[in-house]
Amino acid sequence: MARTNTEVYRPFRGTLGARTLGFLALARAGIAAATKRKLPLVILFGPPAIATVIFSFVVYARFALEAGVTPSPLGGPSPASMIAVGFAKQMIQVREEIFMFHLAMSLFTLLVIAWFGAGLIADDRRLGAHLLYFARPLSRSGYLAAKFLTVLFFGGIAVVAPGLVICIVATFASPDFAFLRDEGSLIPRTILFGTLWAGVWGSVMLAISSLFLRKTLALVASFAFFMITTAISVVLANLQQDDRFLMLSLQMNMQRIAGWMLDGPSMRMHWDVRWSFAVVLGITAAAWAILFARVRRLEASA
Amino acid sequence: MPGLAASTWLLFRTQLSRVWWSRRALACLALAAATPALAWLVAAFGEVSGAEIATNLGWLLLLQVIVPLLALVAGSAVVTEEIEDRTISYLFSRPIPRASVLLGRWLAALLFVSTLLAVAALSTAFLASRSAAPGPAVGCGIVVPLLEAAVLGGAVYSAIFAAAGVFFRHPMIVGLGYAFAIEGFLANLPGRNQALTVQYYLRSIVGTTGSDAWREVEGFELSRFDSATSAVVTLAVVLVLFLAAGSWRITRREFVLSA
Amino acid sequence: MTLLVARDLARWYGPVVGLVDVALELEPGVIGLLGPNGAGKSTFLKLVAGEIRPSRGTIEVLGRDPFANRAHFAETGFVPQQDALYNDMTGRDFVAFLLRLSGHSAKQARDRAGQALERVGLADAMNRPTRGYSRGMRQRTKIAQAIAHAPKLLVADEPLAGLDPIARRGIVELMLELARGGTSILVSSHVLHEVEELTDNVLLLHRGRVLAQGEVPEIRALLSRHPRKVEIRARDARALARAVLDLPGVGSLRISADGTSLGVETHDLEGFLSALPRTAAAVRAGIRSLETPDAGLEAVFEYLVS
Amino acid sequence: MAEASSSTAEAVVVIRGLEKSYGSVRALRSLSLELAPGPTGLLGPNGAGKTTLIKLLLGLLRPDAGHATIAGCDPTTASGRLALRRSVGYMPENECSIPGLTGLEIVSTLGQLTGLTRADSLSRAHEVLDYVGIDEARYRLADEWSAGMKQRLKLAQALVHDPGLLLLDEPTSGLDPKGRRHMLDLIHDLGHVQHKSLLLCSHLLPDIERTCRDVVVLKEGAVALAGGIAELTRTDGIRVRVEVGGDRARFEQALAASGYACTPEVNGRIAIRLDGRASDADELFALAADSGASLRSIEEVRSSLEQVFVAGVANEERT
Repeated sequence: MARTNTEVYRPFRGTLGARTLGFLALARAGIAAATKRKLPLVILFGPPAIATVIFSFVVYARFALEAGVTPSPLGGPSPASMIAVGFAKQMIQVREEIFMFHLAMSLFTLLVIAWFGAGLIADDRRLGAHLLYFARPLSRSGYLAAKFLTVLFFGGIAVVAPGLVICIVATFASPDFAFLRDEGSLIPRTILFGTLWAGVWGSVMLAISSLFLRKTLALVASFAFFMITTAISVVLANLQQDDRFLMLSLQMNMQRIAGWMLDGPSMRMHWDVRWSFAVVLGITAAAWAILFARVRRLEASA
Repeated sequence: MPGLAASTWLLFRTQLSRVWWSRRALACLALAAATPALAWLVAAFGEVSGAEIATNLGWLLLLQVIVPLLALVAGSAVVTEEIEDRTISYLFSRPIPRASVLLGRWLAALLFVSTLLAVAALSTAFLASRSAAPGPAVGCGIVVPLLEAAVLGGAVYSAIFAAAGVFFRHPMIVGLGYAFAIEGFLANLPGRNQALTVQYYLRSIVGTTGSDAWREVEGFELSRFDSATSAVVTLAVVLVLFLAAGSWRITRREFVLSA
Repeated sequence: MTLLVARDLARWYGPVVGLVDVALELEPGVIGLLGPNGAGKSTFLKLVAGEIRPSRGTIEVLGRDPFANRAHFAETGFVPQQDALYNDMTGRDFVAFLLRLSGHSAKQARDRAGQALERVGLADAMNRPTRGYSRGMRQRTKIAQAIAHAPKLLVADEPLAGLDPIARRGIVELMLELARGGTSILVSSHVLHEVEELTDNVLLLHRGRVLAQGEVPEIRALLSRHPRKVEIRARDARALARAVLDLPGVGSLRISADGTSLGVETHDLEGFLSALPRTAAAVRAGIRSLETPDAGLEAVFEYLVS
Repeated sequence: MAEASSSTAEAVVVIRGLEKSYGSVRALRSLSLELAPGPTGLLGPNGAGKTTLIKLLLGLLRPDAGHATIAGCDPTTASGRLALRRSVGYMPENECSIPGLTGLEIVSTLGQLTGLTRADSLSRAHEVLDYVGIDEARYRLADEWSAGMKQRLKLAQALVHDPGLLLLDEPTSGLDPKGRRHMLDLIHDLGHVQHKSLLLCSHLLPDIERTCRDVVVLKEGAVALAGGIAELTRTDGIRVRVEVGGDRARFEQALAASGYACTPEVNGRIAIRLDGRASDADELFALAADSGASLRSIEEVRSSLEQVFVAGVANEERT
């Protein structure tokens, strides 16, 4: 029996579930949107990737020297590998080197999270996306959770991935996985620290993004926030000859926490790590307070 | 039809009353208040001498961070604000020379920035002088150069960023790049290329006219100093050059607003 | 003298074409600028207002090159398309400030600003900051600043957008009053019935080219390749169809499914209409209405654009 | 469009004594209203409270007093708010899109946010984009779309979860004639063929006349007028407006001679009162034939919605 299916509007036959995890779709969309433009990805993730590769080779060379085997670089002796071997000779302690590398990477994470986080709420407001979101069964906390997951995704990659890769390389390079036995706990601690670092700075960045209407303004504001807190903490510390003033800078606190979590040297910071945790959690709580207030206004103005 | 002077005066007077009541002004107030607040804190709770507070905070925080940032926030908006708010069509359909839009609004921003920075410099010095700790008094040798460098620095920086607003689409980012990346980098290089930074001339003014208290500030005595007058003259020339370039550009350029 | 002369005028925004080889001469009066989105209406108005420069060719308004020409700005009022005002200023201060920039003294500016705002119907709201204005009030403030200095030419980009019927009627009457007073008006819109209320003289743009220019009926007459349509609703359309078939110029007949309406296409509209009364009187088919739907601007626009 | 205007089916939206003010401005003044299923137009001058009403219905704003139920849910409770947004489609007034996503991704993401599974929302996105007439452009970033296409995208995202009730705020703003006609055809199809209930908020009266069956006129936050469009625009006696060609003077004398009451109009046309004498204009044709005149157009005189609107809104203050 012939059938025609020419009706222009086809009613929806599927079911409309009460999916509480609907906001994950918003997070996925956020990540998809951010990865569309390739250039920023290359600029922001290129250098850390290269640094990770080189540093992994150095760790490999270090363990090879310890085991008395002369390291054989994959593509035959090249100037780069000679330098790496030379450097490996002066390395004191693998774990400490990993810590220092980790710190260098976490500074780079600031930039990554600032770039991806700045536009998340600012561009939504400028382009009126909140009109579309809040006409949906999406609660304010759902919206914020999705935005936070997006920035955590990029921050996490930037800070956790390098540390993990190097730990894995160290594990395989160390003689019969000695690294895993002695320093095995370093891997979970790296992941934990990376997530904390991305979470804290991600929250601050989102709060700044919700205060401005344009991505560029949010970027400048985040730079100013970072610049001024660091400058103030350094000036006060020098003036008062008291390094506890370094606690005013978020980034110094994170280094202190890193020192404690990854058993690294704690340079000029000798205060009790609980203080750093207090400051960091305080700043994160303030960021989330700003976020909830701004999103409440965003929903009403939808 | 109003000439350059008349229309510049008109825009200056109107903008003057508006520049104080915007969110941007709020940000500037917060920036300006940072240094004096710190000076009060350290004077009240620290055991550091007033002169040391004034010179350290004055140089390391006020002149190197607050002056460029405040001038950036206020200066880069001189023309960009009208473009982003898309109200520039009203001004550019009036029988006035377009340069008066840049000059008139810049003068208002200049008065705003100079007032804030002058108050910041004076209050920092005053609050620092109340410190109980022994040490040299916060005399004119500290206050005058700080005031002069802060106001002159604010003026030059705001002119540079106002001109950037006419040349570039994102003057804030370009300004930030210049003030903190380029100047920061060049300032540390030995030799003549320090002369390309505004900071060098501010340091010359403070270095030659200030009292010895300034010398103890960490990293202050690095470079060779020009004389104070040649520094001031150079800054004045830089200011005029940037404003002239901005005026020429704003007259020639078409401002096509996105729909 | 002629209002505007454009010779081989073109304007690009990078690869995007705004206008391409526009050649026309406009006489003073009210001219409606029409065209689909992206047809180049705003580009043309910005060229006339002197906000942008042509990429090629020349344009002369009131005998002058408009770009950044101060003499031109003194005699022209421009209502921009974007909904942007100085939100912290009151309506009166805003218009007065712009009048000062047009060379009026402080007192003169304040008085003329008050008059202009009254003419657009903002007498009571003029002393409140424009932040609290509704969309229609903001639109009328923009018009007030453009007419306050009594320009010879008013260039308006979508002035009626967002206005409710009462506000729109007020502005249309104001523009007609200005036109009677000798001000030439160049107004763009893409809501055709708004333009029809204002003027019959239109300039049709499409994809950056001038499709047609002049009075609507004349343009329609030029479109000879399109036969004229006549829609007749009657009690017995079929009987009327039989009688009408051999009237002059009849090309095709179309009877609606329910048999109550007859569509006729004829190449000789005048002949058909003058012969119709005798036939209709004879047939007595119970005619209730008769229309020539394609005489209006909408149909002319449709023929030209499709 | 002579269907029964408000069938006995229970009302889609019930509003009782709704109050809302922003500081000194009273946006809604104890508004009471019942919307029957089917397409209803919401009319009113700028600042009459239209957008405020829509936001209250969506639960984006809390009313100062009074209550409303929409699609059976109460927008003031959190659970009611989430439930109603699943069965209501909202097309916002100002331009909006999600930064950095293609049209298809926007509609499917919003579908998932409403509760569709990933597969359902993707296939549904294609269906609604086909319906609103967006073809290959759906794979391009929505930021680069023209104003007209963004307007169609807004309608598509409102339809993705096939809601029973649609809230359309100024759907034709920014559209050119062709885009406008296409949008009105879609809305007409949704209202009359798909039998969706919709609240169309607009200041362009021809849009409402073209797509809606009932109309509600708001003035300063209260209902000035409400009812079926057909009833509101019906005139009492049958009057026709005629445009005369050829020998107009003789035709007017013939009219007067045969006792027709006629009044000349501004654009050269004549309004003739027929009532009682005939139900059609054949007689006029006879008179025209005898007096050598031709009738270029005959239209039944109905007070257009514009007159109803002006009368409804401006009955006290001077127009």
